[in-house]
Amino acid sequence: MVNMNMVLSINSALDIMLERDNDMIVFGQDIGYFGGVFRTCDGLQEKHGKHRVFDAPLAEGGIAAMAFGMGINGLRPVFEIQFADYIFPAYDQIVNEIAKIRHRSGGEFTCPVTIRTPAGGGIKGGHHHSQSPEAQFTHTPGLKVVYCSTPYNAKGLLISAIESNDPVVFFEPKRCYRGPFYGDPHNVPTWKDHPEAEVPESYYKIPLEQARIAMRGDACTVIAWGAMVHVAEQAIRDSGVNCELIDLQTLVPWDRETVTESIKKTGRCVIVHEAPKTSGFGAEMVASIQERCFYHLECPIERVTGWDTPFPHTMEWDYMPSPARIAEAIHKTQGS
Amino acid sequence: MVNMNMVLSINSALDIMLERDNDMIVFGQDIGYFGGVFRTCDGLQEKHGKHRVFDAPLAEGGIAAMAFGMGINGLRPVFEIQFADYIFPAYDQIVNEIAKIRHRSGGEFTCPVTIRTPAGGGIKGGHHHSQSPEAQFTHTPGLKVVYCSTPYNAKGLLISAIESNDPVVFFEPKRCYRGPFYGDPHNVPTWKDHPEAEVPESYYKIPLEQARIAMRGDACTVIAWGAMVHVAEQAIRDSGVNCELIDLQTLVPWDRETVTESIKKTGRCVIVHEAPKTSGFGAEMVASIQERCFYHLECPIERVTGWDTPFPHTMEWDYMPSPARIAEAIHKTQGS
Amino acid sequence: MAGKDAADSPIHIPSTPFRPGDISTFEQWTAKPTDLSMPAIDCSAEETAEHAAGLIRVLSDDNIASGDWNRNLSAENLRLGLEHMVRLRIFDDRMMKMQRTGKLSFYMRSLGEEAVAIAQTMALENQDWIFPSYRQPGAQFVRGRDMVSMICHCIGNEEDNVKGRQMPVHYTWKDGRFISISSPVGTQFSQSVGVGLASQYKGLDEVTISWIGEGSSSQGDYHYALNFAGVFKAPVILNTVNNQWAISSHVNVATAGKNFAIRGIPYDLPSFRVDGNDFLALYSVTKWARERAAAGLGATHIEVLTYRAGAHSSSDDPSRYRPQNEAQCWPGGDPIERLKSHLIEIGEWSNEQQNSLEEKIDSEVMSAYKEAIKFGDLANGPYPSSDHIFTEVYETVPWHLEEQRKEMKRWRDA
Amino acid sequence: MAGKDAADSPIHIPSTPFRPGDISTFEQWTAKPTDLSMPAIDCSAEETAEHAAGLIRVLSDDNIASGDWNRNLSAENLRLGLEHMVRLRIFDDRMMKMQRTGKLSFYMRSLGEEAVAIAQTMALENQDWIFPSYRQPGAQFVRGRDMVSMICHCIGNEEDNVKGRQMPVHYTWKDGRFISISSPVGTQFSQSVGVGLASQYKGLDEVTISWIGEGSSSQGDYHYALNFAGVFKAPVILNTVNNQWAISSHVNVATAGKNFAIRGIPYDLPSFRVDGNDFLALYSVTKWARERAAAGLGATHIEVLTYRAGAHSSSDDPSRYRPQNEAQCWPGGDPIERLKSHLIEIGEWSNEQQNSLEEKIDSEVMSAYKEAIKFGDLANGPYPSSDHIFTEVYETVPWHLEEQRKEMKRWRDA
Ligand SMILES: Cc1ncc(C[n+]2csc(CCOP(=O)(O)OP(=O)(O)O)c2C)c(N)n1
Ligand SMILES: Cc1ncc(C[n+]2csc(CCOP(=O)(O)OP(=O)(O)O)c2C)c(N)n1
Ligand SMILES: [Mg+2]
Ligand SMILES: [Mg+2]
Repeated sequence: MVNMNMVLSINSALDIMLERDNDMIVFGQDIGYFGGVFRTCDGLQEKHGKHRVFDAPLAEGGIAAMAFGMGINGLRPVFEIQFADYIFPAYDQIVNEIAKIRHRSGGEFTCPVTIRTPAGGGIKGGHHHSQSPEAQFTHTPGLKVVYCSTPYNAKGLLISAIESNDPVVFFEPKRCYRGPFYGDPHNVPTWKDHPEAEVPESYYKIPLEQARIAMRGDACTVIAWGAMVHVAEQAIRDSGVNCELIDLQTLVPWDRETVTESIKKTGRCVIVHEAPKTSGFGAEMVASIQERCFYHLECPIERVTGWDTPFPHTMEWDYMPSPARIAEAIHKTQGS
Repeated sequence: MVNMNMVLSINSALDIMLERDNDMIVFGQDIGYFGGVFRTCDGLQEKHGKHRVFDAPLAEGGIAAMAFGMGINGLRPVFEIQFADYIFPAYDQIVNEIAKIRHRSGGEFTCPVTIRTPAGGGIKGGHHHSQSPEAQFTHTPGLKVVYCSTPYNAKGLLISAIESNDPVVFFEPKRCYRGPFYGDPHNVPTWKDHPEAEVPESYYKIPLEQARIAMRGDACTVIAWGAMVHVAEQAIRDSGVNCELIDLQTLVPWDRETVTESIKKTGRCVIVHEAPKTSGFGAEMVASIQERCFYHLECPIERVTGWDTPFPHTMEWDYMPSPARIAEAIHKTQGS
Repeated sequence: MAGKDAADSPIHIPSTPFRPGDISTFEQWTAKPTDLSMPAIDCSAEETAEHAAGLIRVLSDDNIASGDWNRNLSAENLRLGLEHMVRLRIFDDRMMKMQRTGKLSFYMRSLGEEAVAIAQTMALENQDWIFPSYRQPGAQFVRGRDMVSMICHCIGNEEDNVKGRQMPVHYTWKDGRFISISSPVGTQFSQSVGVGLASQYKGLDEVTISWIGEGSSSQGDYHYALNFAGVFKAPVILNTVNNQWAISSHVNVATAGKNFAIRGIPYDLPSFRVDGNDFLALYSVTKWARERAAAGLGATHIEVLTYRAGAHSSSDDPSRYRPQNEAQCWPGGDPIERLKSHLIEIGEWSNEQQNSLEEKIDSEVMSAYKEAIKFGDLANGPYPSSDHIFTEVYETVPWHLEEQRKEMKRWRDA
Repeated sequence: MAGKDAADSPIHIPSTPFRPGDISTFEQWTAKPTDLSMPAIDCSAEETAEHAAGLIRVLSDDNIASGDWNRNLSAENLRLGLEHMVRLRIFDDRMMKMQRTGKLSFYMRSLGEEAVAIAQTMALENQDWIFPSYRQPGAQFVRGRDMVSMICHCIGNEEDNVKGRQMPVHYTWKDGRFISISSPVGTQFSQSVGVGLASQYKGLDEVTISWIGEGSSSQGDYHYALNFAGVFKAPVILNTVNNQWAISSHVNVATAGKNFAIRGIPYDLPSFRVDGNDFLALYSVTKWARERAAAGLGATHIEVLTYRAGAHSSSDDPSRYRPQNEAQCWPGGDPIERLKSHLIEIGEWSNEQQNSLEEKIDSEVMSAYKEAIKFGDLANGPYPSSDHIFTEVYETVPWHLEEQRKEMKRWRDA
């Protein structure tokens, strides 16, 4: 185990998998010589060769299409979309093509692609460097959707994603690349000394169906993913309520047992995400939970989310869910 | 009032608006000389001129981009995407550009575009002529999302959409163009004699914020949109339960009063849509309703939806919500 | 505002020269088989400028083969090509009849364009990958696909290898290296670059061929394909099939340029414009491109100039938007007639042989048809099990799909 | 597997000729101002083949103006152009310093490319629409935008007309007909065709100009722009700014073709390749394109050949991926130096005048800066009211946003 930030643990996952699987190939904008604008691919080209790790033209749609072709012809492509906001030019290739090829071909062709992309706000990125578009992929059958939150789960989940024979959209909370983020822009710690930053240097996996219980408690279940896991942790601490914090990790397919068992125990639930509220993945969680645990629920499930607006620039701290907003929602579930 | 099918009522809306507003312009694939593959634009080019109604190159992304440019420079473009499944190459232009331009420019530029697209299954269209991707637009602030269901509301809603200074994604249930569809593929009536096919020949509007109460009742609230409104109607009749049927019509922003009042009355709710269950707009309805009406709910809100799979071809009747499935969900809410 | 015509139009709307009631007069082709030489396979893109601007033909107007591009194919091969084309046409006719009688939900013919996929596939090696649009199903005949299985797919019955999931004509056949067809137009074109690069990455002597319609060439995927193919020197053959129409939209809506071939050169792709109803020319140019790709020299772009002689699909009635007998005015004629005449011309075929070939194939198709409907037709089933809705969405069925499958089953079996 | 280099690579990966530690040797330009004539504005696309393959210059290597494209601009105009370029450079420097001291979140300079937007905008009429990418903010100076308001936008303070919603450099200025800049690269290029068509539809004498980076030209939007502009003969001027780099990616990753200009011809667009550091050439070609568009003859495609002399943005350190002094090796030199030398050469300027111009602008920028930060800087605020998060999402605030606004306010005011 060594202490790694999330950039390094992702780099390590890619490195290990490039080493283990000759059919794996990594490409994207600026990820070759330069190692990517967030440095997650640093050193990989030099180590594994230009034909394994290379820059692609600035066309997300073309990149996804190339990955599709490589995937159905036996390679295992991993491509990066530089910011999740820029995944939309590739949306057709992802939702109509990559997601459906196994099904549409009667299983003759499969496309084991991993799509890595830094997502979420908190870096003063404004409209187009801040979005968290996970929900827009969870509605597409055939895709698995993962959102990591710590150096440890980033590596373990990414290795599973790469090994998955299903296409995976893998969101990385860019706000947490170099430190957990507890919702206070004026106090930004690094991953140093964080237990979830103790990462094995070698290969390990976290299954793409498992949530992580980040804090145990029985008064309220808080469900979050990505950067919001840490903000929720802070909120729980601030609230003084004995909450169970579930880091969902994989959104499709999500971990039914962990979630429903927790709700059955607590009878109360708060869901937190950065993306806009309307039709965010929080909506699906609410809908599923009330289907499965209706008679255990003591009060409405609360959603604490980004607003239904584009992501702002200077006022981003009034946009993103804060520990205070989350704590209030927690208190609300306690009837206070 | 004359009897019109939905093709004709949509055609009438376009015709009237072309007449009233010189800045309106209609384009899309095959909609010019030919009048569109579903004939909704029939005769419009001949009547209003080639510069008002014309064919566009086969590039949904380019079409949306052109509409954006025309919109911000004072025109009122209405474009057709031949099948909703083909809207995804334009997804970036719609969700990152058209949706955000008013906000991003501080209100300097606005884009009053209407995007018409035939959606939904029931025509043996398989994966790529059957999808109902409304949810994928409801998550994008800046867009209004409409789903018509009858000749009468198609025309009234479309006129409002065209007049709206906000961009509107307007879904038309292609299964219902020529008749309501009650879920029985072997018995397909036309719109003849249907009260909702009695359509004024002249201008009228239905506000983009109003649901329609299609049936009144107090035992259970059934919420549906598009073709599912008629399937739900059949299911309600079959069920013998005194349901209130709400045709949502506009999904963003949806009609809070009508929905919450109904639920407060019935305490029970079933939501029906064709799109896959996970992260469908039904999830948002469930989440919103339990937020607003939790203490009125007597039982879990049921969702009857398409499965979380691509849309199939020969087995499509095992995919789409049937009257029987909906009726069972209604009975379930009655504790039976 | 009403009644404005093009003359008053403040903006330029591309014109369609002929509409119902008009008589189409395509400019006569002056191109001759001897006009254009065959460049070396390692030529530069620029060296093909004339080939892209001109028109490569091997068969002259009176169906004599000549010129640099004539590869003196054996009569046996030519007869085989003719046979495949006739098979495709008869097959298409039968399927269309099935559609008209409710046995299929939908159909699309290759009428008038039979040479395209057939000549081009014959110019390839068996290990090469075929990544078609819906207008190149004929490649399957060249690779020997069982006709019964093709019909079963179109019906979507129990024996459909797509398991009833996609519309007719969306074939997939991995053994024949024929990649699953998708409805969203153009996507295969950009994807084919990845297929080719994967073969090359694995060090295999495999080339990938793909096609896009001239209408569909307006998609971003067209640009991605040409550009990525150029940048990565991918072993692919990229064909733009210019058959003059995209449903009701004339080629003038697709480009202001009248020529698609020349678009390839700025991407550093050698580019050729070929008479798409000339079996020999198509074969020859494709062979050239295959050799170049196999030698590691990268991709080739080909414009296949042809005419969509039939309706767009079974849902379409072209008499509403173009002159009824426009196909007869097409200067490229009919690809089957031309190859047949050529074979007769060189003494290797006769009208009698043609008649008995057609009869043979007729009964071949009929018996395949009868065999196929045994497994179910669309009107009467049996259909593939609706369990197939839930399988192969993922490698294994996740819990939520398993729940839904059980739910579906309860209803189906009720 | 480890340590493979390009030589072993089974697939072709485009090479980048020079990396840190190398000395860049751009091939010397042999193009002379007198090489290429100016075609008539109603010429065909094909008639510009040489202009697209060559390089249009007006200023020679020793900064004398000559040739067919020399429009004998008045010294006054030239001095104005010089002044705008100097203004932009000094402005950029100040903003970069603000970024470094935390007063802005981010910044992007136009260093080395100042001539592009400035010369081209000066060649337009005031009613023409400017639809820039983030590398053409200089157009605003030409149209006389108040510098304080530009800085306030970059800070995102209370006076930002974008109301704190977008990152710095995402200017919008409707009065100056300068259209809101978007981060997703390339989108403006295809959109600009619609802007131009709308002007034409309304019968107005307005032309639209847009730019795309050579890296971004790989997007589908590039193809849409060229194709739609051709098909609808839109009054637009479409510029591909080839500044050699897209962040760390060399132009070889963007195309195998080395020349972007020639791509326009197959779309039926007259196409020109211009020395982008030659103010006079840029001005002249743009003027030509404006005249053509205004005459209803349609769009022009221009490749602007230049070099991104600065970092991609304030987040970027180019010394990690390219030779440190590559800009000095660029044969096009520096656009400001070149125009200055030309003016001196013709006796219309002096080094002293240059110095006092720089001083004047320095203090102009400084006082604008001081004025702007009065309205708040990023570190200390005040920021625009966060109510602006909820307004102008729609024309009127719908109920769900009103609910959320109240919720936000409760927190903000708590
Ligand atoms: C992305 C997308 N948009 C629209 C369609 C509907 N559509 C199917 S075929 C077609 C015309 C294609 O014309 P062309 O590319 O010329 O091919 P051809 O039919 O002539 O072979 C259209 C518009 C589609 N299938 N996919
Ligand atoms: C759709 C999209 N993908 C990726 C990015 C990230 N990005 C911003 S600028 C840039 C490079 C653009 O290079 P080029 O087009 O050559 O313009 P230049 O910066 O040289 O002016 C990239 C990759 C983006 N902004 N938008
Ligand atoms: Mg065509
Ligand atoms: Mg560049």
